[in-house]
Amino acid sequence: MTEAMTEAMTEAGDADLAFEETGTYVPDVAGTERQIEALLFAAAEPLSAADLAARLPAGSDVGRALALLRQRYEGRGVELVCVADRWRFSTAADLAFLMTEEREESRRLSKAAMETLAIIAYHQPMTRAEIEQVRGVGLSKGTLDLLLEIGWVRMRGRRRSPGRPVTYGTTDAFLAHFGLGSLSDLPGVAEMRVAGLLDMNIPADFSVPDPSKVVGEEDPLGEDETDAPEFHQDFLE
Amino acid sequence: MTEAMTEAMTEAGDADLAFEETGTYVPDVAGTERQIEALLFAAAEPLSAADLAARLPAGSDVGRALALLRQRYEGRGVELVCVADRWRFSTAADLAFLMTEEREESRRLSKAAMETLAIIAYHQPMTRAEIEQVRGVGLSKGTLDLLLEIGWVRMRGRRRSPGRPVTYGTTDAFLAHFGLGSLSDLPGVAEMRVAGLLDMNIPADFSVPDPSKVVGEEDPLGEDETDAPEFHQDFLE
Amino acid sequence: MSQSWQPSLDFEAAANAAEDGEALVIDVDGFEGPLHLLLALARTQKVDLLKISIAKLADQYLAFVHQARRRRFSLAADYLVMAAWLAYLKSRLLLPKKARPEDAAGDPEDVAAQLAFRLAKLDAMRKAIEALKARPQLRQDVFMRGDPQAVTVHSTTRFSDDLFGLVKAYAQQRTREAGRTYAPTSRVEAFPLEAARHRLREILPELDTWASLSVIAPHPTGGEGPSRASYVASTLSAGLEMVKEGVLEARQLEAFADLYLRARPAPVAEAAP
Repeated sequence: MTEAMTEAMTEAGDADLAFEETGTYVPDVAGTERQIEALLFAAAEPLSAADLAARLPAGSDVGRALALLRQRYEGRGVELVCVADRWRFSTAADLAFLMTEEREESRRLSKAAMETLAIIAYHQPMTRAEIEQVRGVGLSKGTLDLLLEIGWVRMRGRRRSPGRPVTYGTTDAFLAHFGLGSLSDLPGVAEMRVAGLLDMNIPADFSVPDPSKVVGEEDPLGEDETDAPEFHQDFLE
Repeated sequence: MTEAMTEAMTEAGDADLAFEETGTYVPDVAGTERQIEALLFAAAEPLSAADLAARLPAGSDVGRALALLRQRYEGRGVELVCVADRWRFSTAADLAFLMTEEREESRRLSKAAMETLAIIAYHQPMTRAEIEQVRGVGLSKGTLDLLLEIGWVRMRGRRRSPGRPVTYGTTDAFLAHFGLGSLSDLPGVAEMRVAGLLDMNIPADFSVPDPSKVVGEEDPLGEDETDAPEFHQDFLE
Repeated sequence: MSQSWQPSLDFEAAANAAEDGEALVIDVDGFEGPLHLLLALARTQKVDLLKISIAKLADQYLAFVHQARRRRFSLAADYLVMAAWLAYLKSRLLLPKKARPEDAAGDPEDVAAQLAFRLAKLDAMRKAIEALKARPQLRQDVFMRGDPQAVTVHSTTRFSDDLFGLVKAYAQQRTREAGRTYAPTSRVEAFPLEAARHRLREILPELDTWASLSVIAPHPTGGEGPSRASYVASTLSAGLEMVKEGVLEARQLEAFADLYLRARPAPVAEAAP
């Protein structure tokens, strides 16, 4: 337990205003922590720091109070998590086995739908044609429809390219479902980006093996990929 | 802070079974406390000690864990209370002032309103009679009123045709709500097909108008016409 | 050609694809498309996807497609085109580099690198799926407050409709409308006055209290039959006739207000026993 936390706990329940040297009243952080705890517990939906600030006395240090609160609930049966930039209490994942009565019938996505979802999540914004390009196979009618219907995918806008195709992206509901704070929390996204795997075309510095190896046995890949044709066009369309 | 509570907290997260002298495995009280915390949090209604016991591993000391849990939450923003022999979390009474906040109520348009809005968006400027013609059913008075009231639809002008009926169009607020840069960003036939919204068996000549191109002749509205819905139109057309 | 790879193939995908039930899935032992099959083959080599031997991969792919074809006559064109492509690519890679002018297909090594890149990309997405699935999911592994506290609501309405809903509503209604317009039975019909009269007489016993004309007049069923306007007009005409006959009463509170109809109460003499 940290020093700050112990201190906060002994002060818990003391929501009085502290008188600071400046002469202005500033809500004390232990009181703010308590108030945030109550607000988040009572809320039906996750709340952003801005939502909280709007409902708390002016001058409340929401950021610090949230940090303290998160620490306080660490390892408890209920935990404070931040998803899609919003804060919520939710039960600890390791206690899932107890929750049989609360569990909803899970919507089992097809492999195609799951793949489409992942491609959109990691590459967004993505057009339908781009999704098909990554999968190497056409997207059946129901797949995108289903993801839109569930509310995990949304139409984002239009690509500034010929035909101005609609682009798709994921929603906050998607982040909330998988407990992600933001898109940068997608598992492995940083590594994939560094490796160039989230580019649509093979990156110029894409690591390719030495072409001087035995042709036909080991990888005979070339070094400059600048004008490599789009392979998918040869068999997809 | 009591001795028992401190002890419970250091053990928090440790849900292992303790081996007692009797030779049977007994769930440890800190683990039980954590489990009860999660169960009460996630439950749709207050739970009795018996309810809890039924959902916890056999041998869990529900009574002692509840006592510890109650102590832990004492003075916090959320408290564990027992009403009519059932346990639940509720926010501290002194924080009630926080709970009387305004909340945005999320609403959805009725199907009729959504269809009317969509037709106006794609076909504007549209008169009431024209909307009814496209929908194939009459338009109830409230539908247009609601759309005007939300501010997504406005009276645009008057058609140069007998009776000079009022024409309707969408507003900037409409564009903003649906995340559209301009009317030309409304998805066209190709995107509807792509999103699986159009069947295979639609007529070959099915088309969607480009709402950014105004068709049909209209005059601007008179000075004091802008905020008076045309009730008499309901009967004339 | 080596056959040793085959028993180790992961056929779990077959079961997964079958449950999809999607009409357009090209199902060759559960591999949705050539890329998926190539990826599965490349994985069995247990090597870095960037260092796979395209030549070996081509052999395996061809063998698989050959096998699958024996069992399933109609094999998707995609698979065959890819097979031809790989065979071609392999031949190009095996031939010594010559000063042959580049053709439209480009440098085979570039194309092979492109293929390796695409497989690595698809594989990364596969791993992403597993990683996502492994995360605690809401309402299955973690739970929000089951009983959110009643907050005194000063409600401000926010509409949650989105663009998809809007476009969907439009497409649905236009599709419906298109069907209606193109239905050969669709023609303009009027509700005959006789029929309106007959109907009104039939429901006369039920009209013992004031009822609005808009409620009494029949509603059009589906896309056929007379329009609503015709129903209302004919019912009104028939009603006025019956008012004249003395069996109905009509009433309107003000101009343009709803019109109400009611059966005229029977004379007391007739009602008495």
